[in-house]
Amino acid sequence: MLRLEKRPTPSRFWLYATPVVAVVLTMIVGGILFALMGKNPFEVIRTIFWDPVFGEFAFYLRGQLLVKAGPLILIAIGLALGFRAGIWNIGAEGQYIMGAVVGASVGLAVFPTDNRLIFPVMVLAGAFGGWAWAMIPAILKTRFNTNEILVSLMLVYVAQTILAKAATGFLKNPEGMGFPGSRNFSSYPAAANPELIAGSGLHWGGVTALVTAVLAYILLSRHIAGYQIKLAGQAPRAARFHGVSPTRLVMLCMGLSGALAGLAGLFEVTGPAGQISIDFNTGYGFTAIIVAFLGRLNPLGIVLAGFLMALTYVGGEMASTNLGLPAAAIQVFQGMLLFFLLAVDVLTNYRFRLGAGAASAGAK
Amino acid sequence: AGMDKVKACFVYVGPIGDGGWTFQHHQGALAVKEKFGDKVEIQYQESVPEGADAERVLTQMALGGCNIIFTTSFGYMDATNAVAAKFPDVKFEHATGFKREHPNVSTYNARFYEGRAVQGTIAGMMTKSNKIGYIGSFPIPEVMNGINSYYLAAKKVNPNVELSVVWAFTWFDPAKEADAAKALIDQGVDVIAAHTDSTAPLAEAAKAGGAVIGFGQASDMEAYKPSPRVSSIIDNWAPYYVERVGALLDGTYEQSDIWAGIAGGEVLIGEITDAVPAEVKAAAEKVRDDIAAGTFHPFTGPIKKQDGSEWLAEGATAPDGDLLGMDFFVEGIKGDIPK
Amino acid sequence: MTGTQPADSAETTARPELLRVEGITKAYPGVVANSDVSFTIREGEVHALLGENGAGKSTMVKMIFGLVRPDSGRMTLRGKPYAPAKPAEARRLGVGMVFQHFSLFEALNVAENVALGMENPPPMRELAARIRAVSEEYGLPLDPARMVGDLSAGERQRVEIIRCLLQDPKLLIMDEPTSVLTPQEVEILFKTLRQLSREGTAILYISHKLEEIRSLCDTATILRRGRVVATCTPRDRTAREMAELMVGSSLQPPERSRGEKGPVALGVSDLSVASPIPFGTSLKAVSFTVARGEVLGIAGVAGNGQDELLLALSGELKSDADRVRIDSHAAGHLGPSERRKAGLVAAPEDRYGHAAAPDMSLVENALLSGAVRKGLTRAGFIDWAATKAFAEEIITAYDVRTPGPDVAARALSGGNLQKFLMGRELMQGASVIVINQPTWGVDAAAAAAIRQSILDRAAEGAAVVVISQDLDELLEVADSFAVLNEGRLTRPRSTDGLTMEEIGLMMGGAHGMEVAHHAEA
Amino acid sequence: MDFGGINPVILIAGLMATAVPILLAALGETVVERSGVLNLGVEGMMVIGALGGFVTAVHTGSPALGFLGGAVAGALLSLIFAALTQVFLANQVATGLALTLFGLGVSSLGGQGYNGIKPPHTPGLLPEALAGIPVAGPILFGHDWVVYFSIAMTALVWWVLKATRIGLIIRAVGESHDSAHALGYKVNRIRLLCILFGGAMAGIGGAYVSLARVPQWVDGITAGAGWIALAIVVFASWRPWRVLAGAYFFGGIGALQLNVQVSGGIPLGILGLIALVCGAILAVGLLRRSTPERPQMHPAAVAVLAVPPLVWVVGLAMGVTQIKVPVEYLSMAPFVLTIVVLVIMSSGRGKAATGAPASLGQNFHASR
Ligand SMILES: Nc1ncnc2c1ncn2[C@@H]1O[C@H](COP(=O)(O)OP(=O)(O)OP(=O)(O)O)[C@@H](O)[C@H]1O
Ligand SMILES: Nc1ncnc2c1ncn2[C@@H]1O[C@H](COP(=O)(O)OP(=O)(O)OP(=O)(O)O)[C@@H](O)[C@H]1O
Ligand SMILES: [Mg+2]
Ligand SMILES: [Mg+2]
Repeated sequence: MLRLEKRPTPSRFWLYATPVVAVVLTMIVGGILFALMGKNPFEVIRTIFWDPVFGEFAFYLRGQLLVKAGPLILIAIGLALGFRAGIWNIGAEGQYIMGAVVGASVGLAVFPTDNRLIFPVMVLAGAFGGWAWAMIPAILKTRFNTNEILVSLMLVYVAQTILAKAATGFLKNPEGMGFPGSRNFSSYPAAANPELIAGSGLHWGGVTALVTAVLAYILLSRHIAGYQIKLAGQAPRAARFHGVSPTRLVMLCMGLSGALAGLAGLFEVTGPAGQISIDFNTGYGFTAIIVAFLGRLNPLGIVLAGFLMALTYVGGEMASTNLGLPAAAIQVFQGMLLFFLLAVDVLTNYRFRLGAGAASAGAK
Repeated sequence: AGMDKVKACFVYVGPIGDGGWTFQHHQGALAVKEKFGDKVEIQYQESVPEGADAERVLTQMALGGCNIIFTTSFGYMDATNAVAAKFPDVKFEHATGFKREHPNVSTYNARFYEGRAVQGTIAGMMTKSNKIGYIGSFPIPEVMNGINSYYLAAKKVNPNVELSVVWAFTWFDPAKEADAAKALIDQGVDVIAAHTDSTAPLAEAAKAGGAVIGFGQASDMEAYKPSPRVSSIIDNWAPYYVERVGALLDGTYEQSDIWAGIAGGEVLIGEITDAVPAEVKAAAEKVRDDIAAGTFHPFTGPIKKQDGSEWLAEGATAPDGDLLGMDFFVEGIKGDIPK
Repeated sequence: MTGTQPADSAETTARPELLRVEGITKAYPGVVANSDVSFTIREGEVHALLGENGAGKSTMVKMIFGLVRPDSGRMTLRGKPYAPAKPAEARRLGVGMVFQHFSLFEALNVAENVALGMENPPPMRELAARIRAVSEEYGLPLDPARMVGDLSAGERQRVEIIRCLLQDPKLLIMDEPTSVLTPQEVEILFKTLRQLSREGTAILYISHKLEEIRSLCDTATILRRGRVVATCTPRDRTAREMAELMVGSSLQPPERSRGEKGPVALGVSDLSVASPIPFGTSLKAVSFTVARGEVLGIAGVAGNGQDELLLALSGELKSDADRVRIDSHAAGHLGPSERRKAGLVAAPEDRYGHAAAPDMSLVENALLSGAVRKGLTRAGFIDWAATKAFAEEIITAYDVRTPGPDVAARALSGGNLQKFLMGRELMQGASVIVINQPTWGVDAAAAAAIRQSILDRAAEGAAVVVISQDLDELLEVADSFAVLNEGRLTRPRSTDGLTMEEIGLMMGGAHGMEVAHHAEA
Repeated sequence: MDFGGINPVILIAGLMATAVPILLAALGETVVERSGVLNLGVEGMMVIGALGGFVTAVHTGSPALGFLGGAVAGALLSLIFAALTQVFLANQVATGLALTLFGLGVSSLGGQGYNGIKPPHTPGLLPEALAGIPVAGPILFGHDWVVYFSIAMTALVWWVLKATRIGLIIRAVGESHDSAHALGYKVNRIRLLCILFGGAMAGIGGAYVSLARVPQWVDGITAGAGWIALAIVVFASWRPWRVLAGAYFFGGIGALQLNVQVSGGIPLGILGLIALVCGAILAVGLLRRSTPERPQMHPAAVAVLAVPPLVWVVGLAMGVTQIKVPVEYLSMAPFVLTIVVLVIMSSGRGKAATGAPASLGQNFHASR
């Protein structure tokens, strides 16, 4: 019988090999699924994994990968810091919304003033919006010992209502003929977050995401605050012995993850999305949780996981449009990819051994 | 010059299995295929979020050789115009919006409020408690003019009627829609119209054992015939889609802004069932036919706004601009619009 | 059959054989925990299993209890082949075990904990009654309805013992049962064990406290690096001799080179703090001073405020500024890092999760409390090279047996981790050192080494506070002595000429004990 | 009994049905979490249960078999989670989220062709006449059998966890898997069974949506109910009766806010009832002796609880019949009030007592 045995130290080889194995396994099983649905599996898989990066329209889609991955990476890094410390912010979606709403409000309040400071101030306001929204569960946790999972999750729904109110009420475009939705930032250059290099998909959000990843990596591996975050997650009492204040840590981690989610929202609303609308949020805050874990809570891993996730979205869309595959099939495929990634991860920390020792009596 | 073959593409906001809005658009797409056969190729993308994702999907489609792209949700408006600027040879058709910033962008919409007037007539005549209800999704113009039209029609046939509006703050949450219907029924409402996407309100009405009626919305919802579903508004996009793709094929395509209603066949009134007394049915059908004939407009003055201010003078009919941007209740409706 | 001889006491040879272990070998990746181990246990015999930290004692008994399966070798129980595949099977055949770690559920009550360790527990009500009855019978009073999380270490152990006793075991395995007990509790436990032995239950007993072994056990099997190196009758040997058998070389008792007392380095006055631990003991008006070069020993039964005192001194619990003074600077309001900066280091009792982060490497654990005094960070950035050097320094100086500084703390045996943690605090050149339970679960040789370095630090001029439940240890290292009792500290007095009687008086009123004594009577 | 158009009896009877899906799913998740496993895939299991139940019922014509189908579908999906987390030791949070994604996809794929069909009717359990009894009738007798089943399951789960050996083992495994393993319990196998139970319960909850509450099949029909169920488990401190109370509270506020929208404001009578409840909690909280486990009520909690009585008194004095509340606040109310109640509850308890199983979310691997 096969059994697992913990490796003394994680395997370097499998650390890098598992994603490849997972992708290959997903291609095989997914291919079977697509074949059953009457599609050519090779064509589908090429469309998902190859075309966005190397296909005919890669010049456009490569940039789109960055557009899609940026907010995921930015949010996931913030979440990963909290998760490492054992702080469960699962309401990043709400913080993302609030960052966008607060940031956009600031920008639209001064419309149509033109000043170079407007966008930077909006960025700060976006970070503030996410931060403030995350402070609610943080303060309730530290003051009243209230579970942050529940509070942050519930606040997503509250934020959605505020978003709807913004889109149909206080941020509604006065020139929009009564239609819901704010002004489009693409027509307000001082407050917009345009593509920095045409066709690259790179906007300030992407830049921020990549810079944040590097900073977070340094924080976690070199800085005492990163050490304290890890310590608090693994051994809370040891962290207190070391000198970490649990309250400050909760505030720091929730605040950071909230602010980063808020930033993601701000960059999205001023850039790719363009405006506040009722359905502005598209689940980045939740998907980022998966991205954080796929990246093994490591900032550089998160960058890779973010791009992989973006690839399945963009490639999946292409497969869906061009090959007539139902969107649901793509969702199933994505789910399978995640399952395989999570499952084969076991090889990094464990090895499979055949059978038990000779002297063992009855089998298990 | 005409085209030999057209690749027509559709961007949907929900899954084609939503049984409502997207389902009906997809029916339209299928009708195009049915009509032109090999001369068209159909492509579509389901569940495309509004915003950045829409822009990418549109670009992908344009790059991929689509000749005409129908973007079937209001939220795609800016994305449609942005992509249209980059692909002047591709035709873009945006549903329910108003921006046509480029010559290759057309807009189309349906006058659902005309159907609401038919429903309002039935509601006003059928209600025993004189309380009728409306489940709204979000306070956007399209929903507002539906509510107002429904109320005005009911009031016209029954001066004692009272309208209760419940805002669900969602397009799609069957359980919550059922709850909203239940709240209305619990407080004595016996006719329910809904501007959300699922059949849940009808199912809830069905539980009242015939005492409560309702209407199909977006699609016919025939499973609930003959009661509680006594009639329905069907979004029928097929004629428009067939016409536009046809125009592209034969070279007569031009930029346009279409807002058709019952007359244009875009808004169908589903069968009025036998659960409705004959005279009510007759009255409702007359409203329908008068609207179709252009002899009656659901918003004909004198109409005041909820706050008592004048809106339409005696005999005046509402300008389209007012309807498209409607953000107020007419006089007589109680309750607030979330602002 | 290496080194196994028939036990030399005529009395025990007469009894029938219960368990025979023959040639058992068990290897873990990178280490052979047991190699060709053989010994025999007779009915009613109290059999000791001795060895250094990591010698393979726990692994051996886990195999007897069916938790771990041997790679090779065989066992017989009452002459029949015995190879339990799981603990339930072992329990069914009359083998019970009291664990060194991990087998109680803090959020469950006593009765539930007991029920979980039984094959076919009676209904809860009946079980509670039986717990009461059996616990009274053996002088180990227990309230079946209390949450285990609220119990003291000694009480927790009673739960484990009662759990075994309820099933009428023929063989009772005890893995370091006394490392967390007070002398009084140990005495009660021994009474119980002797009673059991008289009733015919064999006991396989693991401990590092050799005097206990001498007073309790009939036979001892000594392991070194997984092999049996000797078998002896503990009563006939001195503790020193046994320790030397374990280590394989001769031992030096700690030497005390008493230096001059310097100025007061730690002053605590009228310190009262509420306990942050659920059902903990708050400190009430604790006052004492420790001078440079002095070792203050604080004795007391576990749960009388020891943990709280450590927290209040380390800075994890804050108080008014003047309540704690380090080198005459007010420090009561300071947190752990600031107190370290001021010259105070502390070593908590619980090494898994408090003094150390089990899943972090030794290097990272060196940083845990060494960052401030060792200057391991610059502008918040960690100097990993220096940290690693510090960890390696500790490993060398304290003879920590580990493959290297990068392994996780949990991979070390308890004793080796303890040495590392002691070294970490003692090597920081602090002027005040506070240690709770310096030698918990540590083998004799290592314990001696740790005590020696405590004395060395004092000789170098540090003020040291040692909190311990081991009176012998305190008398060995301390210059002055005080007792913590229900959160109050007696006035420290010199250990010179201190008699056991006086200590008894100071400890008088240690709670929980009267009950036990009454029950025995 | 009618308070400005809102009838509390009808409201209560209604919320009992409204709460069934989240109640069942949350009960299942309670058992799962009590065994130390955090399965965030409840939404996925519910929606697959909704489809499984719907398809089975439509093909067999039997709603009862439909619920069975829902249970099986939910359990099958949860098996994936169980395999990944218990065998492959995958991270539970990520696996649960992926499960939701996967479940939504599979259900939408499998549900093609089931749109617009009406499932067989799930009938009431007791004779109609009984439901006609004033007050007690609608609340006690007027429901379909699943409502009674959900209450019975609450009692059953409570009893099993509290009083049976199986329950004891589940709690033990969730509390300390190392100890449980040391005592010889098969931690991963026990957890696997709990996960399957959780999947089945979520599946039944989902089936209730597609068979009784809505009844129809549309993609994503559960529309986030699984997330609420997860929140309710936390809200309830992992205790079955509190899960029921939490589900009823959440469902009740949801229904109440819609009723308040219809009636145009909060009727003073209803506010009076709420004030009464708050007042009672205040009285108990303030009069209770403070103990270490139950410290005095937090001043902030007192302040919050005092609001409804104060508003009511002021309203009475001013002769107001209705308190108007803007619609968007009403629609936030279920979420905000759930937070408020949780804050009051957690502030009234000792710092340490959150009730979370100690091994929650950690994987177990026996290193032998
Ligand atoms: N599960 C395991 N995996 C790998 N190595 C192990 C495991 N359990 C024990 N070991 C190793 O086996 C050896 C013997 O360990 P064991 O716990 O039996 O020692 P011990 O004699 O009980 O020590 P102590 O006195 O510290 O309790 C040690 O080197 C230990 O690190
Ligand atoms: N239907 C109900 N509505 C509201 N509160 C309830 C309901 N049933 C029980 N409670 C209360 O909820 C709390 C938890 O109930 P539950 O029976 O789940 O706890 P328990 O498992 O018995 O835990 P314990 O052993 O700590 O009492 C109790 O204080 C109980 O009074
Ligand atoms: Mg051991
Ligand atoms: Mg309970």
